[in-house]
Amino acid sequence: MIPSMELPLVFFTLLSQLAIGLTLLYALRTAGPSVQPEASAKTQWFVFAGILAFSLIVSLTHLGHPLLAPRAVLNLSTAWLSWEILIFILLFALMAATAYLGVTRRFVWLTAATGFVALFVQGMVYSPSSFPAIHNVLPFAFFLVTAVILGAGTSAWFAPQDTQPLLRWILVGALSAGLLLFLVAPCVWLSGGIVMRLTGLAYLASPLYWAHIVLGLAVPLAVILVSRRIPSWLPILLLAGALCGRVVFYLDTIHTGVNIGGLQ
Amino acid sequence: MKKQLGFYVDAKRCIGCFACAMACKNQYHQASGVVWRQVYPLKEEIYPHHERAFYSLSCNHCEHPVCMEVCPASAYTKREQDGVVMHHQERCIGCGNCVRSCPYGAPRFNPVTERAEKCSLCWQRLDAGIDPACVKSCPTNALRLINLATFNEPNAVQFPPGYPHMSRLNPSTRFRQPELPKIIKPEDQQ
Amino acid sequence: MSKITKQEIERILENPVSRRSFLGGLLATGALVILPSCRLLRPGTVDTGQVWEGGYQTFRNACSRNCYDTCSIVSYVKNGVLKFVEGAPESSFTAGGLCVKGNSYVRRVYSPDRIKYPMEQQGRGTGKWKRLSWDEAMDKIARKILEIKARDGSLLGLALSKYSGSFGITHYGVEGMMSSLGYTTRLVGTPCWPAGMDAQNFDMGNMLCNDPEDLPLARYMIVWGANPAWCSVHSMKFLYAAQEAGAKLVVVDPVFTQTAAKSDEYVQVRTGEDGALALGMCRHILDRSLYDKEWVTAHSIGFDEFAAYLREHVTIEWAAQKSGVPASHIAAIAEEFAQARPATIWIGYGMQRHVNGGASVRILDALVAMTGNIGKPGGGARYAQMQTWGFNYHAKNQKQPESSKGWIGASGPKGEFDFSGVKENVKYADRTININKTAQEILDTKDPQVRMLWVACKNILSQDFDRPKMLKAFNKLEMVVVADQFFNQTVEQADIVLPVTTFFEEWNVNASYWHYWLSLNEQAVKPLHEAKSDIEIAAALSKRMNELAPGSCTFPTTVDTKDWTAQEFNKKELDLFGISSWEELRKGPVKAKLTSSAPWSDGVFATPSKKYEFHSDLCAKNGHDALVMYKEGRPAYDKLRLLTPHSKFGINSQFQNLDWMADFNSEPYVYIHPRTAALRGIGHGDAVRVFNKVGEVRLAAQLTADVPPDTLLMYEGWYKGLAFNCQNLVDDLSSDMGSFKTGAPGVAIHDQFADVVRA
Amino acid sequence: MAALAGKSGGVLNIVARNSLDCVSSPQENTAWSIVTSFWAPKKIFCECIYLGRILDNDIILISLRDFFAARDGHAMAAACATLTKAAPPADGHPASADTADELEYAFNRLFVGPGAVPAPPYASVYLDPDHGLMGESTRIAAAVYDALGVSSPSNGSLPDDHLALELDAAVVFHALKAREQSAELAALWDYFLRDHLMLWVPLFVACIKQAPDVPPAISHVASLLSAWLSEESGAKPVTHVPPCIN
Repeated sequence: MIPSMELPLVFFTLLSQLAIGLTLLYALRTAGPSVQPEASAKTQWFVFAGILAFSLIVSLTHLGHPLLAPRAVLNLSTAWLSWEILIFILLFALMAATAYLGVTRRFVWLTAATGFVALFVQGMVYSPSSFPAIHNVLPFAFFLVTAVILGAGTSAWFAPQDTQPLLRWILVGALSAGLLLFLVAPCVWLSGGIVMRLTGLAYLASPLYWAHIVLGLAVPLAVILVSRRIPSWLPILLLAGALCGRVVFYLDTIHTGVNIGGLQ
Repeated sequence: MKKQLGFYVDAKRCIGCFACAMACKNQYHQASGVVWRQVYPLKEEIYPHHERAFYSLSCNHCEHPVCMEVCPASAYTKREQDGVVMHHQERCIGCGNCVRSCPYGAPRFNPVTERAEKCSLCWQRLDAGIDPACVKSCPTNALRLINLATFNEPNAVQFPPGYPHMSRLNPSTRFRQPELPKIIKPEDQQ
Repeated sequence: MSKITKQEIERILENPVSRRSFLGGLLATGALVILPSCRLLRPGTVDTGQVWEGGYQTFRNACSRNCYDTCSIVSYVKNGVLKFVEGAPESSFTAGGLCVKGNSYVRRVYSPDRIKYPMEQQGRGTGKWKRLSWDEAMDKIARKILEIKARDGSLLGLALSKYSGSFGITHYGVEGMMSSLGYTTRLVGTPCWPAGMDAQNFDMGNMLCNDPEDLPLARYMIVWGANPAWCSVHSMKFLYAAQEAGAKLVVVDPVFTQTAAKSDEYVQVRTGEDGALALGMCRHILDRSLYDKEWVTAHSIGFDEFAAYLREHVTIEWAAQKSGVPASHIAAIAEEFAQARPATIWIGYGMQRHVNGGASVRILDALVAMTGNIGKPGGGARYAQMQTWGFNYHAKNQKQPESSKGWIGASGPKGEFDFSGVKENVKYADRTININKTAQEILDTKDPQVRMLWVACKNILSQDFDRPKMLKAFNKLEMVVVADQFFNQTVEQADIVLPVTTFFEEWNVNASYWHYWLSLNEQAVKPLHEAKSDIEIAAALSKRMNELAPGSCTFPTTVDTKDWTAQEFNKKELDLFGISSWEELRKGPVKAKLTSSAPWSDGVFATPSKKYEFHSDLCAKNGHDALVMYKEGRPAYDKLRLLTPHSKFGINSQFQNLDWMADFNSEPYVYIHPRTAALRGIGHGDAVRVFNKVGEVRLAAQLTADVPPDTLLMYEGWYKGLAFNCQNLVDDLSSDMGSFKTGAPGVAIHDQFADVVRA
Repeated sequence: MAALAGKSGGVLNIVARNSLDCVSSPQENTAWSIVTSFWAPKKIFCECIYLGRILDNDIILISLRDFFAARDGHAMAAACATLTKAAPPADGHPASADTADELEYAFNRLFVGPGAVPAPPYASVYLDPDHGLMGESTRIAAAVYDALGVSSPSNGSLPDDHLALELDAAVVFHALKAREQSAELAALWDYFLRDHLMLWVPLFVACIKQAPDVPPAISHVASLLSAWLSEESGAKPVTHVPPCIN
């Protein structure tokens, strides 16, 4: 990874996953057959679209030549990255349309589904063979769990009271899944090849990784188990933890090129 | 089999003198810090002496290049006539996806032009009928240009230890393993 | 005013740098730049720089570094700018490829760090430099020379320190300049190879080595204390050819070098005890009477005395105990060596940089001689040769002004390239002092003391020994003039620095002291900035000297490097290479026409006895043992031995300062055996301090079993921006031989000791 | 520089030079202010000099050329003096505080040598990816001079893209533009300014600002150089400052 180029990507992935998480949570909240769209649905969806738009702009600053960005969709035949850009633009369009044309059930579920697929495509972009530790479904799993955690957490700010318990359960589930996932992954890597083991060791030795585990996952889980509702300051903690986790994901995942000349 | 050019890295003859790596700089004057051909010392778990055996590696001109696969702007092409994988500067948007995705670290990011760039097997020299700069400069003939269609060196290896094993890409580089001498040391220094 | 046409602007723009059309694309117009420029909006970009375009102008060049391989170069020029270099395909030794240093030459010519103009420092080491024109610089130097002449009555107060920074033959014009001024003080001798040179001259009457291209004929090769994989990369292919033809390659070296990794058998000998190991082999060969009786009786003298010495003083157990090599292996190697026909030993220069260096080389010569391998293609005691250096030295042989006074008394040869021999009955001569003790000599020399020092083709403060003492010596000097290309540690302490040309910017000719090829050096590009070649500097100085004091300098006041190169050739040299005129060298390098690839093939030697001399009276006359015998090494003055050999990334203090080289080798290390490091709590990569009675060096450590447990190893070199200098640890103790042929004894570079602790 | 040939001290052998002599005397400049860097602690963004009034004469340009073409302390001090008179630094520090010698030592340490210089005054060091001399940008500069009908007096020993030569070319451009409006000339000037000078001079100025202990006189000259550049291109000066080359 080239550190100087990665910061914009950290923010792009986090913010886009936040936006997708919010749409997923909105869909889950209003999933019930008799549930009417929430009062502030329109403004919510404008906010979701705004977050996604901002994340796309930030991703432009990662490019060496932003003005050539339109070329990024030319290689749909083989490049997941081209699909990622296409599907995120489509997602933004759907979010904006939903917000603009009215938050109908059909639109909500279509956007949520597109968001889910977007997470999968994004996961595939980040699992090249040059990073053995994440040359699998883990990036998608990381992104999905992060999206749900951030989505559920931040939804608590504006979701109606009657849906708070549902949010709380979803957040408990997501946090426990996240805790399990982020703790187990490095340990599994320790038993893999040299480069995979180096990645595991790098994660476990990184303070940011432990900040993500403790502040981003464990403490929030404990808090909402004890206080039976999601305190308003909790989403800040979740966002900060996710940020630390994502920086570790970019900087401490070891590339095979680093160990050429050594056993792989 | 179709003509596919590649490098034969003879680690038995290679003395790690870096002449090939500097010959590439001598030919293309890359920005400081940007290295297209690097000479990697083998770690002691593979060759038991510190920095005494090497692999000289640049782009492997794979059969299924991952750089060509993942580049969103289709800035890479693979030449029909000899399988050279080329990068086209003007199409590159500087996203670094190829630099990230190539397991051999062949594409490098040029901070001055903010684009990726890599070894292009000196295709201009090939078209003019002369050897690539690195191959011509090797003093022990340890780095040779081969055509996989007609290459049949018996003790050649595609994935030696210390070289990422990526059979899906099918890199065109072939290797010969380094060898060890008989060593006679004073008793107290075994 | 010329009418600017559209085509002219297009011609300007349609160059590889900016492919976009001038008036077209959004990127091209300047509109972009008007917007507040930030990370998003980029001004026009540049291509990846140079690509191979064809249509180059080519020139013949010769690498002028102090190196076995002395490559013939083909340089590719476009629009008067050097674009890239390659090896000359016509030479079977260079074989079309240069080394990592040769391939970085373009960077030396066009580096922004290059010294551009003559400059004067207001106070040595202050970093306050003023620019001078060439006239002003020559004026200041000329006035100082005349002032010295007036004060001392002679120019012995002016000293020259010059050695192998640039080996082109016309560079001997610097010595010529000194002679044209009068009798001066010369720092003579050489740190490189003097002990071995004397030894071979005592044994065989001259230092001649087999043509390295006959190595494939050898059946058994010992590379003894040499590391061609780093210091003669072009010889390796011949060693490989011999191995492929079934020969066995043995490397004897205290360190497991890169050459050792390519050998069939590596023998680790204790540093400085090579003589003991070789004597053990001689004794075993004698006992098994595997030596070549006919050759020894027909072509050598003193063998019986040597045999008696062996029986009396040498046993294989003694040799094993001294050298650390198990007795069984000494016997095995000795037998294999004696029975293989032909067998050869490549005697390295590192091996003779000891207080017993000369004696050790004589023992190795004896080992090759007693097995009848001298004068055999594929055999021989290979050290070096100077057969191909038979130039006129026209640039060097200048006459002193009539009334010059100088040194009274005999003065020996001024270095190995001074073929003028010992002059006895001459009224005046130059004063010679030992270049390997430059600091001590400057401090000690009196009536007259050394007042002014001219440094050319040399980097004293990186390469000469005992750096702290050298700085004291510099303080005693009234003026230091340095001619160089880069701001190295000697230029830092100079009063006046003069910019010199690279060999691409001057005519010259060059031969090697190892292989038998001759290469011409054409001027490929015009000198950049205000650089001048050494002989142009001499001409400029002479012009000013004669303006101030007519007749005070006999050097011609105008010089053309092409013409002076042509004047270096004589019929004997042209015949040796089988060419009728030097112009033929413009078509490519040529190889000497040797009757046999092995010198002494006729069994007639250049010694007084015309035979190989195990017993050499000439050797005794020069203060050494007449007979080949063991000589004790230097007793340790600190805990660990310290070796400072050459790095593959530089030649002495050159090349490592270039950023291209730093991309592959960015910092120096000290290499320590893991056990030794563990005792001192030193881990891999830790910052350490290496220190001894001379001084100290701070750098990072690397742990490796390539070095023996009792040895520290750091490679010499000058890194841009780093204070690293291994001469802070090496004292100037002399080696045993060297005065006979080079005018001063060598130096025991590898007989140093030090200790290391965590920094 | 090599012999600074040229009839009227200009760096280039200007074929048609007479038009330059009619340079009007420098009018008095009304107040102009220095906008200090936005983040006081962060030295990355150098001061940006935003000119209250467009400097309408060439005296600044000629003095800048003379300064960078100077070979000794006195010529440097003289050029500095005219520059300070023509555009006094706002914070009023006495620009000529250091002696001619001090100025010369600093000038040589920054731009000439003999050591490694932090701010080499050659375009190719900043434009060509390998930061060497005599690169592609040198060829462009030579081509532009060629199109103007002028040539450097140093016949190749002084790289054509040296700052002094390029500033002198700017003087030539101004002279030619004053005499006749031709589209090609404007196009050539536009190219030389935007795709050459504007690309490397800001980086050169940034290297000066980042170099250790730069005397005030030289940093003032550097600021004037970037001010002149931005005034020429009518843009806010380039504030994006990449890390220095050396």
